[in-house]
Amino acid sequence: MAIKITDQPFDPYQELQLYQNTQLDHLGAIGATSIFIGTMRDFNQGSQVTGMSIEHYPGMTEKQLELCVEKAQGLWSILDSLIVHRVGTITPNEVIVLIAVWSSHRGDAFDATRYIMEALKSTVPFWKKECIDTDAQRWVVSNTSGYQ
Amino acid sequence: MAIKITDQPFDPYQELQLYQNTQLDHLGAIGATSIFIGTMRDFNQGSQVTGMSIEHYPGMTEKQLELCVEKAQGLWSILDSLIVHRVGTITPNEVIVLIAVWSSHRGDAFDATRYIMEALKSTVPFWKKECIDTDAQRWVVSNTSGYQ
Amino acid sequence: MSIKVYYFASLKEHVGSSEHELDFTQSLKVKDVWFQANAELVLPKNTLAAINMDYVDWDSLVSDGDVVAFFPPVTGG
Amino acid sequence: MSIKVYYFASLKEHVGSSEHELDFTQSLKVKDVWFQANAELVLPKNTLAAINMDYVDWDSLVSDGDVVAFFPPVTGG
Repeated sequence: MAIKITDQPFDPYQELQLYQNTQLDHLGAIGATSIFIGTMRDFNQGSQVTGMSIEHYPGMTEKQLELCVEKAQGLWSILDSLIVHRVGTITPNEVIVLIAVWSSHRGDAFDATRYIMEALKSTVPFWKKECIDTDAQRWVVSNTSGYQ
Repeated sequence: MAIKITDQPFDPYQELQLYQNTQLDHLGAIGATSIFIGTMRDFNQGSQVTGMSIEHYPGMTEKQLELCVEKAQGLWSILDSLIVHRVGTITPNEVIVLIAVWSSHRGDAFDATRYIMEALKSTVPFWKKECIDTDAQRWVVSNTSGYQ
Repeated sequence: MSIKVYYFASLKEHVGSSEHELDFTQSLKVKDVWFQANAELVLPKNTLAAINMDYVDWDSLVSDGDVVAFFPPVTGG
Repeated sequence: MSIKVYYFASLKEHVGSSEHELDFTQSLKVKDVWFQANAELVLPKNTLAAINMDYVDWDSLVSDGDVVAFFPPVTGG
């Protein structure tokens, strides 16, 4: 299990390769890997977005991410997991968040990945501020639910 | 959209990087990527499994995979997708299937990836034959549902 | 008129062959194809059938030049 | 007794500061922390509160040395 906050752009596939090659346990037991990658779009709520900065609460962010994973572990059978989240200045097409869950069975992997993503969105102290095309900045005021 | 059947081992992260770098459209519109990777375990239904061979029906396999993607496109808003599936001889820890769906919103990406995986498991003509620890071989007779 | 008949996976082993050529003169349903090609063989439960790579039910009619396939439930992914 | 008070994101801009030090002599609830530290400021709707990095409700009591944080709804991911 690993949790990483970074202010540097990252390639999610390279992160996954690295993690899988050096840290992943339970190799022969893994039948399913579910991965979610959240990327910065160039539009949001009707405006062209040219950049974004993400603020977080160091310490509490990690603590709440661990809590998300623990809760998922209580609900599904998870062999391993990886979360990477960007902070600082971000430009469109860059990755904001990577969540990976390894499990024996696909149902657990799918459910846990989605649960962690929703829990992250609603409980982990990150805040986005968008730079919109008028040169203005605006805080994103709320996250929407991913379960429709 | 791409569909690929291969008899060679592949690194799913390299496939994703390659596809994303050379083929992916709609870059600025993508907010969510959902990925599923199915890997061969070293056990199944109580037996140690030492290897596996996957047979398919060339032509019908591709046709039915395309149908899975088309149905998902009719149900959710999908920007792009990639499916890679192994055939031939496989050893534990090797990847059997990779499914990736790119979308603007995470709900669509999650739902479509899972749908395509379930549709693949129930409709696409692949058949697994396992080599178990007693040196015997056995056909896998049915797939289980991934929606519990 | 003639069709090709393919068998896959455990059904190929059951039949002992991966394909048959079948000639016919009158209207033929998919289920008749099985029994004409494999007169003495039990049709295993859950066997699936396709014509020209589309799933069909057992009462579908085959046409000259069709490719009919029989196979067990799929187990990919 | 004293506590640290942190503000994040839009709330930091609203307060005009990222942290306060607050001294107190008698039992104090989280909601009192806000009003003692920011007497003249409206408390924005939906503001969240944490003590020592755990979410708490507004009636939770603070203790000497605690770190209290106020911030708007989170928008990560």
